Order: sequence, then C-alpha cells, then structure tokens
Amino acid sequence: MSRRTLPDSVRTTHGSKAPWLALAGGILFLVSGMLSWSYDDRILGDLSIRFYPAGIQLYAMLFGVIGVILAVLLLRRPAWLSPARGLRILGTTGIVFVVWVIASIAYQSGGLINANEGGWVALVGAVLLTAGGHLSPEVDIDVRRWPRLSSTLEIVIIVVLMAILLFTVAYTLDIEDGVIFAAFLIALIGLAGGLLGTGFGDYLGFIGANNRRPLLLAAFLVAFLFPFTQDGSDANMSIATQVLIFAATALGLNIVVGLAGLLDLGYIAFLGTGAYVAAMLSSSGFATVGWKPPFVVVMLIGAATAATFGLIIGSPTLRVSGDYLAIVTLGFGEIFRLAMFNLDGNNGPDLTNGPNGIPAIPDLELLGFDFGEVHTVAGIPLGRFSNYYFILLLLLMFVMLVFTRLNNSRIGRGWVAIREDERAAEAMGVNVFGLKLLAFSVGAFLAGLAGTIKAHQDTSVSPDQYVFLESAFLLAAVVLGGMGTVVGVLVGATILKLLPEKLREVNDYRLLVFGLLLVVMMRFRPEGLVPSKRRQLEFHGEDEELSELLQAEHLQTEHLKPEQLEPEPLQGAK
Amino acid sequence: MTVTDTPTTDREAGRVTVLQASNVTMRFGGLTAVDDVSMTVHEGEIVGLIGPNGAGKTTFFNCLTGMYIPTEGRVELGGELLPPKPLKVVRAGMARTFQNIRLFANMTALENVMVGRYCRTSAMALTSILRGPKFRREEEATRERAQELLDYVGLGRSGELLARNMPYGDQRRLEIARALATDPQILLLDEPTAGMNPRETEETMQLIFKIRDSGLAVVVIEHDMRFIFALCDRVLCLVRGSLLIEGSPGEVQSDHRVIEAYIGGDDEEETA
Amino acid sequence: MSPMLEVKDLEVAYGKIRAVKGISFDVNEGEVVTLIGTNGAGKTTTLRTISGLLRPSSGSIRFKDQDITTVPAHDIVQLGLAHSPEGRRIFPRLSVQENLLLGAFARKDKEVTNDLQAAYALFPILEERRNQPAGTFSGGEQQMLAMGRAMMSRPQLLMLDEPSMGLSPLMMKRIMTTVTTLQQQGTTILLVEQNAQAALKRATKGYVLEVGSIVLSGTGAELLSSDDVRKAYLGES
Amino acid sequence: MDAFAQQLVNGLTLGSLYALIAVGYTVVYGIVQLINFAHGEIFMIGAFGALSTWLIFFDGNLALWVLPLMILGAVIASVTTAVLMERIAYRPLRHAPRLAPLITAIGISIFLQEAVRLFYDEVPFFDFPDAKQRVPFPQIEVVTGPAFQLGNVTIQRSALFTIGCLVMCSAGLWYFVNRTRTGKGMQAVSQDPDTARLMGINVDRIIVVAFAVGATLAAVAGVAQGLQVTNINFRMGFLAGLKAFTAAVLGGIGNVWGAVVGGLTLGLVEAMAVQFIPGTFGGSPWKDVWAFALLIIVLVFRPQGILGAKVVDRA
Repeated sequence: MSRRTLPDSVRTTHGSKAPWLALAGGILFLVSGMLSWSYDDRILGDLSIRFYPAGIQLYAMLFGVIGVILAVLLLRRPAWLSPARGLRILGTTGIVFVVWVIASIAYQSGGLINANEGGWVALVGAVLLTAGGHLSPEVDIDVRRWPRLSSTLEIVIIVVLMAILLFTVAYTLDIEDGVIFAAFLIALIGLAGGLLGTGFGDYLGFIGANNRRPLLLAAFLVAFLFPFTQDGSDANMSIATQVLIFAATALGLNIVVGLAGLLDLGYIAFLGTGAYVAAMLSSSGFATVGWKPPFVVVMLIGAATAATFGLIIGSPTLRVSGDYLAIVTLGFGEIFRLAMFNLDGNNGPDLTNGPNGIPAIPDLELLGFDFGEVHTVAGIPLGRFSNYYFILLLLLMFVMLVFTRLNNSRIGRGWVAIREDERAAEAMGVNVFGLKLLAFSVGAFLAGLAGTIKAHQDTSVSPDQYVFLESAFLLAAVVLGGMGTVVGVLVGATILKLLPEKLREVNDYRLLVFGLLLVVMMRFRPEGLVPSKRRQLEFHGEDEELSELLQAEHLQTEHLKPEQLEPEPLQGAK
Repeated sequence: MTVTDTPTTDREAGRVTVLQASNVTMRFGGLTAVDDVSMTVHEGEIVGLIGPNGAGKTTFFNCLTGMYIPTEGRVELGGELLPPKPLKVVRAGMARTFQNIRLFANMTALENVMVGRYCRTSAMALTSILRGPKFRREEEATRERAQELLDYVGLGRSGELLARNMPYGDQRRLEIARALATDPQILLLDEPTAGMNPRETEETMQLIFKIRDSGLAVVVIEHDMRFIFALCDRVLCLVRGSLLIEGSPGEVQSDHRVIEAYIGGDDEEETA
Repeated sequence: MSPMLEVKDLEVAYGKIRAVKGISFDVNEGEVVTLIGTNGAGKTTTLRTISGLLRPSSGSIRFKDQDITTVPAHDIVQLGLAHSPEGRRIFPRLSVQENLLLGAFARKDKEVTNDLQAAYALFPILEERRNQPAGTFSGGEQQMLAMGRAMMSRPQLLMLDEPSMGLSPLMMKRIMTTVTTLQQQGTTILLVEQNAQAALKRATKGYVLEVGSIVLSGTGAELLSSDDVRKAYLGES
Repeated sequence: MDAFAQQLVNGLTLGSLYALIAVGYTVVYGIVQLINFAHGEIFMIGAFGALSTWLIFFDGNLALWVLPLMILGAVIASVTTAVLMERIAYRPLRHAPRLAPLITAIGISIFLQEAVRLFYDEVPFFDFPDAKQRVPFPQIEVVTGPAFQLGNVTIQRSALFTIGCLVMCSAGLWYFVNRTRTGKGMQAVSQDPDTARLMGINVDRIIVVAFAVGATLAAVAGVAQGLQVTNINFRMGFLAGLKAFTAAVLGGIGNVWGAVVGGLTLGLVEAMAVQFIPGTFGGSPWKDVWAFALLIIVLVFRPQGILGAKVVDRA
C-alpha cells in the first residue's frame, strides 16, 4: 500500500523528460521484438531469427505497444488518467520479464554468451519505462467522475472482458514450455497492470461493483464454457479439475481461517474423511462396506461424517488459545492419516485397506449421466475430466454461496467481532464458542463434500494423499490469495496448483520455493494478493492512510448505491 | 438463602429492583478483593461507584457482569440469579462498556452496533445461507435498530466510519450505543468519561440522563468526582474491598472518611 | 545549571489517539516534582515515554544533558534513571531478594551487596521475607519491594508511578515518608500521584495534567492553595 | 513384569529425546508466546551438523573423544540456524497478529527440510552423501554396540546415552536459569517483559538467548537420535517436533521443567500403549495416535498442563 516514489524535487527538475524516456523505452521494446534474443535456436520456441518475432518476442512487442501508448498519454497529460502508475507497473514487470527470459536462455543453452542483442535492448527499454514512470507526476484519479455509461453498455463491457479472459486462459494453458508459460504470465501481469494501473482498473472495479450479478453470471458462464475451448483434450481439463477441487477445499478452509480466524492445520483430514466415506460406500471391488447407496446419499454421509469429526475435534479445543488449536488440528490430521494407514484388518477393523488404500473406484453416474464417458455437445467432445469439471464447478459455486452468505450475515459479523476482540464480543452477547464451532463444522462439512467427489475423480484413495503438507498447501492458498476473500482464494489456489503443473523444470525446487514464499509473504504482504480490506487493516494496524482509504470506500458505496450494502450478491430476484 | 430486605437507604421504596447484589465477596487466593458488598439498583436510577484505584471496583464490577462468580454472596438480575456466562448475562438484560474502549476497531460504527444486536436476533447458518424473507426482515430490522441507536447517541452520521478512525469521545459514545443494542434493563459504564474534555464529559452526562429517563438503570464507575456527584442519584464508595459508605451525592461528598480515604485528607494528622 | 530532566513538547499517541498532547516540564537535581491529574490524563504515558517503553511521536527528552528520546529502555536505566511502574509490577514468582537483584541487573560494579543492605535498611520487612515469592505479598509490601528494586540501580532520578495506589492510609503514609527519605538521601524524584494532597505536600514543584496537557504548574505549596486545584482534585467546593 | 520394565526403559529413552526437544518450544514460548513450529527442523539440522562435523574432520574415526566434538558441531549448526531464523523471520513479526508467525514457522520448516534434502550433497568442497535417502550416522564406539542385559531387560547403550544427555542438559539448564545473570534475565522477561526492560534487561538479546538454548538441547537430541536409530533423514524433525510440542503442552508450555516431565510422560505413555493396550488397537502402529489423543485429552481437562505455570519457572 505504501507508495514509495521519488522525492518531489527530483520529479520537478526531471519530470519533463519522463514522457520521452518512456517513449524511448516503448520503442526499444518494439525494436527488440524484431531482433534476435538467443543464439541457440532450439530453445524457447526459436528466438534466433531477426524480423520474424516468435512467442516471447511478440510479448516484448506488446510491452512496447502499451509503453508507447502510455508515453503518448503522458505527453498529453490527461487530468483523469494516471499513466505514471501504469508505466511503473509495466516497467517493473518488464524488467522481471526480460531478466527471466535472459536468465532462462543462459541456463538452458549454457551461458550468458548465448543471449543475443534483443534481450539487452529490451532490458534497456524496460529500465527506461520504469524511470519514466517514476519521474512523471502522480495524478489523483477519481473514477466516479468518469462518464457514466448506460447499464447495457457496462454489461457489454463485462461480457467482452470475460470473453477475453476465457481466451487468455485457454491460450495460457496451451503453452507447453514451462519457461515460456512463466514468461507469458509475467508479461500478462505487466501488460494488464500497465493498462489497468492507469485508472482503468479502478473504473472496471467500479463498473463491476455496480453490476455484481451480471459479473458473477458472466464469470460462471466463462468458467462453464472453458471445457468447450479444449476440443476434447483431457490434459488441461485434468489440471482444471485439480484446481477446482483444491479451490473449493481452500475456500472451505477460508471460512475457518479467514472468517472465523481459527488456524486449522489438519484440514486435509476432512477432505480425506469425505473421500474415504465415498470410497468405502462405492461399488469398487475393494470397498469395505457392503452398502452401496446412491451418490447423493454418499455425499451427505461423507460431509456429515466430516462435520461430526469437526465437532469432535473442535468442541474440546476451541476453548483454548488459537495456537493450541493449530497444533491440535495438526495432531488430528496425523491421527487421521495414521488411522487410515492402520485400519487394514490387522490393526483394528478392516475399513481402509491400510497403506494400499481403496483403488478402482468407479466413475460417478448421476441421473443416468455417466461421468466416465465422452459426451459430445454442439459438436465438441467433452471427456471424462470435463464431466467432473462441471460437477466441481457446481460444488465451487455452492461453497462460494455458503461463504459469501455466511460472511454477510449476523454470523459473519459475529466472526469479525471475535477476531477483533474476543472478550468484548462475548461481553456483547456474541456466542463465541458456538460461532467458532459453527465455522469449524461448516468448514469440515464442505471439505467432506468435496472429498466425496474427489474420490471418484481420482478413482482411488490412499493415506499418502492426506499428509500434513497438503494441509499446508491449502492454508497457503488461503494466505497467498488473501484471507477472507473469495477471489483471493481462487487466485491463490490457481497459482499453487497451476504453476507446479506447468513448471516441471523446477519441480524439484517446488517445496523449497513454497516454504520461502510463505515466509516472504508473511513478512511483506501478510494480507495476501487479493486481500480483504478489513484483513489488510488487521495486519497493518498502524496504516492510517489505508484505513482512510477503506473508509472512503465505505462512504463511496454508501453514497452511490445504497442498495449495494444489502449483502445479497447471489440472489436471483430483485 | 435469605435475601435481605430492600436497604433502608432506598428512599424511594416501591420501585422495581433491577439488580441486587447481596453480600458479594471475591477472593483470589489469600487476597480478598471484594469484601461483603451489597448493592441494589432500581429502574430509572443512576448509581455511582467510586473508590481509589485498587479498591476492588473493577473486581466488583466483574462480579456484576458475570465475568467472575463471587466466592460468596449472590447477584440477582431482575429477580433471577445471574447466569454464570457473560453471554447469558447479556441476554438476561445487562450491558456494559469497558474502561479502556474495546470497540471492534476495524468494523464501521454501524457494524459495531449491529454486533450488539447479535443476542436479540436468531438467524443461524442455514437461514443465512437460504436467505428467506424472515432472514431479510431480521437483517433489515437489525440495521434499522442500529441506525436508530446511532442517532440516539448522536452519531447518526458516522455510521460508515471505521471505529478506529472516530474521535475519542465518539468512540465512547459508540460503545454505549453498542451496549444499548443488546436491549438491556441495566447499563454498566466503566469510566465513561476517562480522557474526555469538559465539553465531551458534559455531553456524556446528558446522554446518561437520557438513557436513565428512558427507564434503564445505570451503574457508573468514575474517578471524576464532579461528574459523579452531578450525575448520580446514589453513590457507593468502596475502599480496600469493602463498602465505606452508600448515600446521596451530598452525603458521600461530605463524609470525612471518603475525603480521607479517597480524595486525600490531611494524612499527616490523621494517621499520626 | 541545566535541569536534570528536561521534557520538551512531548507528544505521544496510541494510533490516532493522542494521550499526551505536547507537554514540557523539567526536574532539577534534588527536587521532588509531581505530576497530578485524573485517570487518563496522560501521567503514566509520560513516565513510560521518559523511561523508553514508549516512543514519542514528537518532542524531546533530555536527561543529564544527553538526548534520550530514542535511547532504548534498557540503556536508559544505566544512565541513572529508574522507573517504578504503575501497579508495582514486581516479578511474582521470584523471591524478594531475586527481585531486588534484578533491579541491579544493569550494573556491573561490585557494590550490589551493599545496596541490597541499604534497601533492606529502608524496608526491614523485605529482609525478613527475603526468600519468599514476591507474588504472595500484600499491596503495600509489593510497593516497598518495587521501590527498593528501583533503588537498586542507584538512580539519580527515580520515577514513581502511583506508589500509593490501593494502599491503606497508614501504608500510604509510610510510602510517602520514604519518598522524603530518599530525597534527603540525594535522589531526585518524579512522582505521579492520584492522591494530590499527599503528593503536593512533599513536592518542590507540581504540574497538573488534564487530558494530555499541562493546565497548571507551580510549587507544591502554590498548587495546594490554588482554588482550581482544591476544587478539581481535592474534592472541595 | 519384565515387559513392564522393558517398556519403562524404552519409554524413558524416548521420553528423554522428546524432553530435550520440548525444552526449545517451551523456553521460546515462555519468553515471546510464539510456537516455534520450525523447532523440529532445528533438531534435524543438529543431527546433520554432527554428521557433517564427523565427515569433515573425523571420517572413519569412531573413538569416543570424537563424540563431544560432534555434539559441538551439532550445537553450532543448530544455534546458528535458530538465531538466524529469529533475526530474519520472527523478529520483524513480533507485533503482527499471531497467525503470521505461525505461518512463517510452517514456511521455515518446509524450507529447511527442502534445503537439506536438495543441497546437502551439493555443499562445495565436501563430499557429503545424498540426503534424499536415509543417511547412515557414525556409530561411535562405547555409546553404541552390544546392549546391556539386566535380567530379561535389554538396555541399549545409546538409550543410556540419551537419558544421560537429558540428565546433564537438565542440570546445565537448571544452573543457567537459576544461577546466571542471563538466566535471571530470562525469568524476568518471561514474567513481565516491560518491567524487565525497566531493569535494564535487553529483551531482544534475551529472546535470542532463548532460541539458542532451545537449539542447543535440540542439537544434543539430534546426536542422540542419530546414535540410536543409526541413520538420519531430512524428514526426522517433523514428527519428533510434533511429539515434542505435545510433550511441552503436556507439561505446561512455558515451564522448563514441565517440558522435561511432559517429555518423559509422553515417552512412557507411548511405550506402555504399545505393550498394554489390548486388542488390535495396541502395538506400535497406533502409538502415535495414542500420543496425539493424549494431547487432546490434556487440553480438555488440564489446558495448563501438568506443571501448570505459564513461565520459565523454578522447579
């Protein structure tokens, strides 16, 4: 939140040069796309040919295009836009982008000598863009004074943006090469940040806030359409289902951690409970229970069992301090794993087949719809993972619904009050223990629900899927994305599942980076990437500027759209 | 258990008794923090509690609010024994503020007061997720009532301010609004004017009168003597855990023991 | 001669709330200076800021011609400025003697034993109970211990925060007499008291704080006879 | 009866190990109310530090005099890691909400495990083994080798060594906490940090000392574990750390002697559960489950632990 920029004196003396610096930077970037980046033509999709830009060179040219646009804007000094902010983001990410590419070239082809002039030119361009951004004056923008569009037009904008999003996601997932994938992601952040940082982002946020329902609908439509872009291929759909299940579970955990403020380090056990229940009650030849109820019943039993475990583990420990709870839940997670490992008939009753787990769980069949088969819709084949994708999407929507509605209710207020000051909350008549227990068991219930689907999608369950590290990953998704927000957790979950899948080159260092990431995040941005404003304040208590900002936001929504305060984001009828 | 008759100091017998503490004693280990203190509070009455620091006021206060269960004696609220959990105490009709303001700092003023409505509303998880008409009515009612209370304490226009950003005096008043949101029969104020300037103190006094006139009973702990003697119908002075005197402000103010023990009399001669 | 302690335009804030709003005062060698005022006036905050437990948002503190505004608390003690905090804050699970020795933690010299004897001489009851855990003591005994402990660092300036809080009149007198004794032995004293009468009676100089600002100052006798003080703090009308 | 005596020995051995690690949790918690979740990794790094010392200076030499030097190496490795960890990761978070340091701790824990796993064999100039598998630990003569027989009870030499370590460390710790200036300072800080500052105690330094003390004992435990199990691996800290934390809570977290008592209790409970819980829920597969179950039961009925108090305290 802190805006660290140059002293004003530097800016006044050199400010006039800023647009020209930026313009030069943009042009250098454009030129670099036409130059060779690598001596070695076998790597990164061949960057060795001049005047014939391939992937990464094209991204560089996009940096150039946006850089030039922003520089021109800067020259014209519009009162309602802040190109400076955009340039800073564009330039900084540009530096990261070029350094990443040059480093990868050096690493993959065995030496910095193989990096050709293109990269270096681009690097100079990026530095110039950044300098231009830092030297130019900040414009305080107030998007509320921008022209209001008709509501139809606003909705059209939302739909178009969502379509672009869909296209981008499909494109991104198609990139096979891990380094190019990462380069594209960095470029994407820089380009989008450069454009949106000028104030368009705030404006879009403003439009979005005014049209929450169309926005949500469009978002789900896009998510729903995604499998149709994959042309029957299961490769990306498999990752997508992983992301969805992970996101749904993490969002459930976010109720516990983000809303109620309880640290649960054994959350994976609840997912496991659901999965094991589903496996035991499935028609797998290894299932240990004779009863084979329909899947809807299985879901309820799985979720209810998980919730019961939640109550059992929660009721004794929720009274003690939060740190204890963290460790007890960790212990509970271990108990779960060990129990699943042991219950093989030799040690205790045979429920889980011990370390072997329960394999060969058949695909789901709901209302005659077989999830294992390929279905063709509108000429586009949808494979097994696409089928699971749809049901998981429904699950995610359900979890989101539960999350937002609980958050925006009497119960949500109670949770915030408990986080803020537990004793005061109790003295004001808030049922502290009951609310904590509720959060704990709702979280467990949702995880159990997700687990029942996961068992069928994975076709097997085994104890080693439910180790502590998985709980840590879930927690990291919540923390990385932003505690207490839906979008944050979706972002966090996507990053944590997608990057390792795509960045196979560095897979061995995955956990190392992950651990480091947690430490660095807590040090510099404990509120996560997409923070809930309130959480941000809790972590940066001393930040007066921030609190005034949040307050202004409250006033703004109040002032402009009183009904916005009605917390019913998902309600269909007006 | 015999409940003693209404104390003779009660000059207006016949009024409804809201809170009755009988022979409350509180010990921690070997230390007796509160020693055999009785207090009766009637509807529409302001009772002040004074005494030097460490005289057991706060401990006594905590016994009244159910934070502590007295070692001996009993506390009755509306004729019923005070339930042992703070939560139930609030539901039974007792609300309090804190000596050092304990608002939910990162919530808005309105949200703070809405939290106060928690114990008078009932929407649980399923209702909140399904959002039927009943839920919406209740939510709307909560919001309206909270706004009403903000207006009542004079913060009607500050609803969207974060509690942490409000001026000190407003925070104190917000705390009172939040306490009132629990629909109490009796309101306990712990140093409501600490840190206030004279104008704010005066405003607070008017607010407390207004609350009293609406039929609530009010108990106030305060150090500001001028404030207490101008405000209260009756004053109790605690010294070293026991009740030194109970009476009208005039009586207490002129009692030489009070001056000696609390306000600081001529200690040289007294103890020589 | 410059004052031993010089506080200038001191401002201290908790978040947005300013507890001390720009106060200035000084303490000369050999004096007993008292800060009086109601709860929440900022007296304790002032002392905590002087001893380094809090950082001021602006203003400066000089002690013996050295700027100590940003010196950490544990170094300030070594300069000869001791602070006996509000509520006594003795270490409850340590014995009396251990508490006293902790008071001399910052010292490296060999005369600690002598000072221990001096502290026992000041409060003989402490010697009787030297091996008893301090937590079992009564309020008055704890106060004696706290003062003895503060003296163990051989301070030139001793800051006492509400030493008479919650004490019986007899014990209060005992503590106040000790304050005079310490002054006679050559310790300068900055005293924060709620019992204005007792404090002003012994003070060479007094400052009245109200909601974070100094509203009145003068010699102890002047303040004692001031109508305002008598009305506001001595309960006389 | 023999079975009982045998399990008593096993339990005390296991318990000594837990106790040595548990002290680290409890000392740090007593001073800064922080659960240093990464402490298990300090234990692991101690074991690797000892191994490295041996490989660098004494490769092949199994004489008894090497052992103290290995312990010294272990202590240096552990203390360095712990102090760096405090300085870099925890200190900036001293006033952050409690969630932040706990998540940081998880991050450190994973980071340290992975760092050892990935880079141990890549340390330049030295020929260290690949830590991705179990690494054999030098079996020093005298403290390993043929076990003693006492009737039907077998007592491993390494078990005696482990118990001996606990006794010596406890004595040293007692002396440090009660007889040294810094120890007194620690007691003061744990009871009232602000007032401790007024006494001239540098609280930051005391916190570093607390981390260092915990790391020292964990390092000793790491060596003991290596001798007992004959090999070490990068994952050894996780479960041991969790159990030791359980032990610390069991004894009353914040209380040094509580950690010792808790550790021994936990060790005994595990050993006895293996032997005496009848039916299919007994035996070693379930012993960890019983240990964690014990943790939950203790939290329900006596959340302050066996020895109760919240501070570094005298016995």
